[in-house]
Amino acid sequence: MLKKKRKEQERKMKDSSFIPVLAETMTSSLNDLNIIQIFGFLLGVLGLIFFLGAAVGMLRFPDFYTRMHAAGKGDSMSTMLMLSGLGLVTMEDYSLGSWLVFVKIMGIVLFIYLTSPTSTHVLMKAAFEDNHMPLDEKDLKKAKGKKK
Amino acid sequence: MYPFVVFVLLLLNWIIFSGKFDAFHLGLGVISCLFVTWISQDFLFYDRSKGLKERMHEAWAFLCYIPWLTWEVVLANIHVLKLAMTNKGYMEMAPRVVTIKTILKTDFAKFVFANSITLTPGTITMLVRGDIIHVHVMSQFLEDDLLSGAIEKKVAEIFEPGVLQKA
Amino acid sequence: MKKISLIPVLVVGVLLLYAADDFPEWGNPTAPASASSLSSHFISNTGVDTEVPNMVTAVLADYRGFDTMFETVVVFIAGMAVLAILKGSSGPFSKNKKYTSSIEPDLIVTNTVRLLVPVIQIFSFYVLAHGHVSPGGGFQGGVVMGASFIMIALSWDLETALVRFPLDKCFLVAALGIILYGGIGLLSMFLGGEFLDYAELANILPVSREMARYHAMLGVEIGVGLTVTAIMFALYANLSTEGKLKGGL
Amino acid sequence: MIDWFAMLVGGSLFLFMVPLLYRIWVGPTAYDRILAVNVIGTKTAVLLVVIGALFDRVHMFVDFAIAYALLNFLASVVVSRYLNRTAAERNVEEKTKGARA
Repeated sequence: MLKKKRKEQERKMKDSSFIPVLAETMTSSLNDLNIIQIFGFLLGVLGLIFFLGAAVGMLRFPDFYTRMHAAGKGDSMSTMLMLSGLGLVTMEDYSLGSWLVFVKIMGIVLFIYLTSPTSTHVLMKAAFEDNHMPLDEKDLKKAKGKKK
Repeated sequence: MYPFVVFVLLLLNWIIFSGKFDAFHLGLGVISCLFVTWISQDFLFYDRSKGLKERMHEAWAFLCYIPWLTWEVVLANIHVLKLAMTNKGYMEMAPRVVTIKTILKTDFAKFVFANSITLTPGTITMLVRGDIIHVHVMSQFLEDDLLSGAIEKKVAEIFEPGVLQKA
Repeated sequence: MKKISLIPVLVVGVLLLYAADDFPEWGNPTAPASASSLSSHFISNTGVDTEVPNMVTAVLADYRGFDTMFETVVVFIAGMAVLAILKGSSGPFSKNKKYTSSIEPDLIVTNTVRLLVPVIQIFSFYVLAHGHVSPGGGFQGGVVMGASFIMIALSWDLETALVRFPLDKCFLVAALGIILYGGIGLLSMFLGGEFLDYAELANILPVSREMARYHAMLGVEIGVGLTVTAIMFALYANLSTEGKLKGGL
Repeated sequence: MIDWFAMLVGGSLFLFMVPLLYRIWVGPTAYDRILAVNVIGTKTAVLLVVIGALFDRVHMFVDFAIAYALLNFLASVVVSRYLNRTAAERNVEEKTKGARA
């Protein structure tokens, strides 16, 4: 019983102070940002925008092959941007250790640069050999007409 | 000579992974790099007839190729974003399959070429059979762009300068 | 049916999210898990006893050495059982499959795998060797190493992978891993301690008793890694082809 | 600074995964589903780095992210290979049936 009460109190305190604290930290941290971190922040937001594009494309495009374009490109690009942004932002001191972590994150980026087109190609090949023919222009126009 | 190159590259890889520079961990790294070189060094550098100088030149050209490719990737994503987000772009979409014949001979050059096609705007490699490549393309404009062969020329410059002179 | 299955998923999801609120904070000293006498013993004594920074590895390979050893044996027995059932089987499992098709290896996948496999193998060794300082160890490193061989089998075919790692060698390596683990235990017994009491190894190694435990734990992890690698690959090779070792997935 | 940036990226990632979940749920063909799963898997690697940034242990979580990206690639190769094989077998079967008829 007592424990529950304490917990509720804690939660109330958290709720009441969360947003002002967040705002405070935002304003105070914006002052002592260095240029590399701002750059990383921008990269991360850009990656989010591209990922939004990929997600919307996955939803909107008419057939598997066109969805593949959205997924294969938007996905790899946004991953690369977000990872490099996070790598730049989390680099606090510029010691050898933090540089190594940054290089490792860039290693993941390289890994995705290599594997993402490959898995895209593999999936597409599998679908093609499974006699799923891609839509051509006529079918597409029909599908568009239906939507209207 | 090639096993030694593989060993040095793997050791560099280990140092990036490990981040520890004391003798114990470096010794473990040397042992495991020797082991990996022993069991799977024939995966890297498939074509062993090329000399070291040629390889260095190739690696440098490839490093110069990466920024150009990255720029193409950015363009690809802006293109997809346009198609997905705006109605006009959606209407322009006209997917088709295009067949092209490459002048590239070696497997690795074909691999780099196919993956570059996949990464650049609106085109994905579907099948590679011999020197015939089937590509899925999003619109007429992109097809013209693909058939002009800019990427192929770039890849040929890196890996097979001889082929380009003949053609 | 599909829509009905959504209901329990949603209910369980909401319950889990609701329960997640009651979790203790990361590293909270008053949380029930870290308040018990056992964990406080480990927390205060691991650094003194073994000089291993990662407490989980110390608990796994030293304080609970028996447990981990027989876990490895269980993995080995699983591999043996699959081999015993599937070896030379040609009857009931494969009867309904009249056609075997061969898929030619894809150029793009094989070239990607060519570039990836050495890097993955180095990564697995890194995971294995840094089990003391960061999360990792024998089981994880072994799985990544086994995945690299499975990757070869997937991109060419099973025969290519079996040339690199033949099945009889597979079981030799798996047995070697267990022998290494048990051998370190027996060695420490012969040197005057108990079974798996690594501190006695300081008599033959030029290091202190704590560092002897550190090094012995690495040896034990290597044993686990060898067994897991070999059994992973053997399981894949046997299960994907129903014991025929031809074609593969 | 790092905290709220990580929260922003992680939260938005979760939010944008909802359309992909819809694609897994509806997806007319099996390939659509695999594609969406593959995209979510790639994003999970990013999410792991985000969690690492939140807990101040990026050097540790980066290793998980590498392992996860590797397994994700392996999964897509396995699934497409399997589907490829079943399709090839079906084709052979149909051909032999046609020959008999």
